[in-house]
Amino acid sequence: MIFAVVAIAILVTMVLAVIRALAGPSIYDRVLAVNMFGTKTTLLLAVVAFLYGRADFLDLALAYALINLVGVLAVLEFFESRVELDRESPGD
Amino acid sequence: MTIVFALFLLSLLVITALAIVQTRNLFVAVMLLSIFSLLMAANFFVLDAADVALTEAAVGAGVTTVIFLSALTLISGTEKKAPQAGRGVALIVVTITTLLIIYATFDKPRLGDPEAPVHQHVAPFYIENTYELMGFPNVVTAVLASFRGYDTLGEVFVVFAAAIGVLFILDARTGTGPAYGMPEARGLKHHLIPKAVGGLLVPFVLLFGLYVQFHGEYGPGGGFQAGAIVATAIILYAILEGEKAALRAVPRSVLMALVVGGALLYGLVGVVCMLMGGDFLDYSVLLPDPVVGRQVGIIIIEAGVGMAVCGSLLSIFHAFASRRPSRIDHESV
Amino acid sequence: MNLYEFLGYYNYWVFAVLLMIGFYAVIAKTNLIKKLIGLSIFQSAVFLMYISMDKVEGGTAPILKPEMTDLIYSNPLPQVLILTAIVVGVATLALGLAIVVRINERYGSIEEHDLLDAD
Amino acid sequence: MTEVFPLVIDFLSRSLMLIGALSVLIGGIGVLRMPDIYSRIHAASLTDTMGTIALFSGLMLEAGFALATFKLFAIMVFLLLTGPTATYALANAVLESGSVPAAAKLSDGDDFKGETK
Repeated sequence: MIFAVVAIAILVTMVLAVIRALAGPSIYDRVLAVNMFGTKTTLLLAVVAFLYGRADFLDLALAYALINLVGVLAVLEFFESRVELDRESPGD
Repeated sequence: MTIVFALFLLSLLVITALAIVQTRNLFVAVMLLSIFSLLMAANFFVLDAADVALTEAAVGAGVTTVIFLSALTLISGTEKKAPQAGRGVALIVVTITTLLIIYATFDKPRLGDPEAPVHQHVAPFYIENTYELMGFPNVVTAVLASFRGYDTLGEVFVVFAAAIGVLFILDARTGTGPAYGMPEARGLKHHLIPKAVGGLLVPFVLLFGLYVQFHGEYGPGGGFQAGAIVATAIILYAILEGEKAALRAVPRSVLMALVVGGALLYGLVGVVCMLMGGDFLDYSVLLPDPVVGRQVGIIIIEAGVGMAVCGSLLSIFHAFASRRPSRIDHESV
Repeated sequence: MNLYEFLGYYNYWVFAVLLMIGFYAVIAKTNLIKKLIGLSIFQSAVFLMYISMDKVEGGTAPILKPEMTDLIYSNPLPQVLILTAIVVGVATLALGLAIVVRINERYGSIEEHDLLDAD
Repeated sequence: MTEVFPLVIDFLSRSLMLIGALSVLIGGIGVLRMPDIYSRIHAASLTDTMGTIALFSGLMLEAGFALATFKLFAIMVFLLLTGPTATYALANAVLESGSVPAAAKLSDGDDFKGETK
């Protein structure tokens, strides 16, 4: 029962994060929402593993905990290279 | 409970997909696509597909986003306003087809029906016999590597062919073509905190990749997932330290050896099985004890799959990420 | 047909809607990257349908627990098909992106009507 | 004593999980309702840390002493490492893009003064 309550709280938070990702307004708001969504997915997977009584499936949550940072850092690096490019070719 | 999850997650999936199609900024579309992938993985997990969810997590969270972003670096990031003609027709076609498919779904058995035809055919055989024949509990790995070994061999060769295709199309085989002179090492050089924490994370991601590779018989995992996770670790290193450092750590020749060696290893195991008197990819003849023979065969071909997938994804990443954006003069074409 | 049975089809409806959202992006959008994104949504919809079919009521993931004899397991076969398809999907997506990058270098645009004008 | 102990553990784990769920929810509301990007980052990262610690401690108590506990601990540590790093990198990128925190506009004698969004 408690797992179901926690899972639903996390699901509602995911809905809120998606609303923020869709609303923007700036690109950074969207990055924040994506990052937050990743953390919430990790939490949800951990809770659902317990809800289903298969605690050996925590590997999935572990995978997300490790890999989530890659996306955010890639996005920020993309921004930097973009700024550099625009500096190199100002007419574009 | 599954229904509650489905209502939340699937509705979010539809909303996100609509937003992806609607936005003009391709960069925003790629970020929403990573949310889409997270939702997809959560859905797979809720629907009892732990292995598939792990694959989606390993591929969707890191590799897809990074490949899309590095391709977008080479291309303009916004979508131009398109002429409106044809959009109405497309909308009508799409709406009618959607309604037709929804009408057709009422002939399908509802979600979770144990009497559905799909559960009557070979699946009970796999579930009943895996433990006896293979001696390990993960049915998905058993089906992937042994019962349907031909299929997986074909998939590995598709990945192999796609990677070779990307390298040829982008002319990135040696990384010395005119499009590949890197002016200086990029990377998050001056961001101390991400660099320190990310650097700390790389060995753990690698370790987790190896765990997934060799624990795939007992829990969710296997060569496909492990290959993607190891590739993600190297990609993280490339983001932190720059392309050049990553290519020094894992040079192109090693990547090529991984791609070719992995695919060959898989095929060779099949040939060795034939030479020892069995059928192609019938691992039971490899050792005197058929169960141990199958286990050894599966470990070897999973290693081949892992090598091929890791090498392919990393070659693809390098082909995109180390390419210089060449902006030709539009008028002269 | 009670509510529970009715909602049992929700997965398939979402499959249909997602499939057609992806299809719409492929036929109505002129930007080539957008077409590729639409294609990957289309692909994900198919994945979702296969995985929806593997679910068995009250079942659990097909990783056996021999010490518990009364467990029902979901169908492993669709999972195997989709597991490989996800990785193949990324590889083929990269192939498409490579072609788009080359088109952009040759024509300076990835908009369909620009390309048609240039030819 | 032996009968009371599991009850106490159960109560503790449940209340920890509820606290975790609550702070996660508050973080979601904060990200939606806060006026500017800096306060949104603030809302998201603080509740992430709190929610992660509370939720995973609760789950660990629930799991007892098993392999799952070790995995939960590992997930918690990695989340606590990567979450703040990601938010730091993000906040840094926002600051470099030239956006000014709303609070800095109100106080005078600040470096940010005069720059507006």
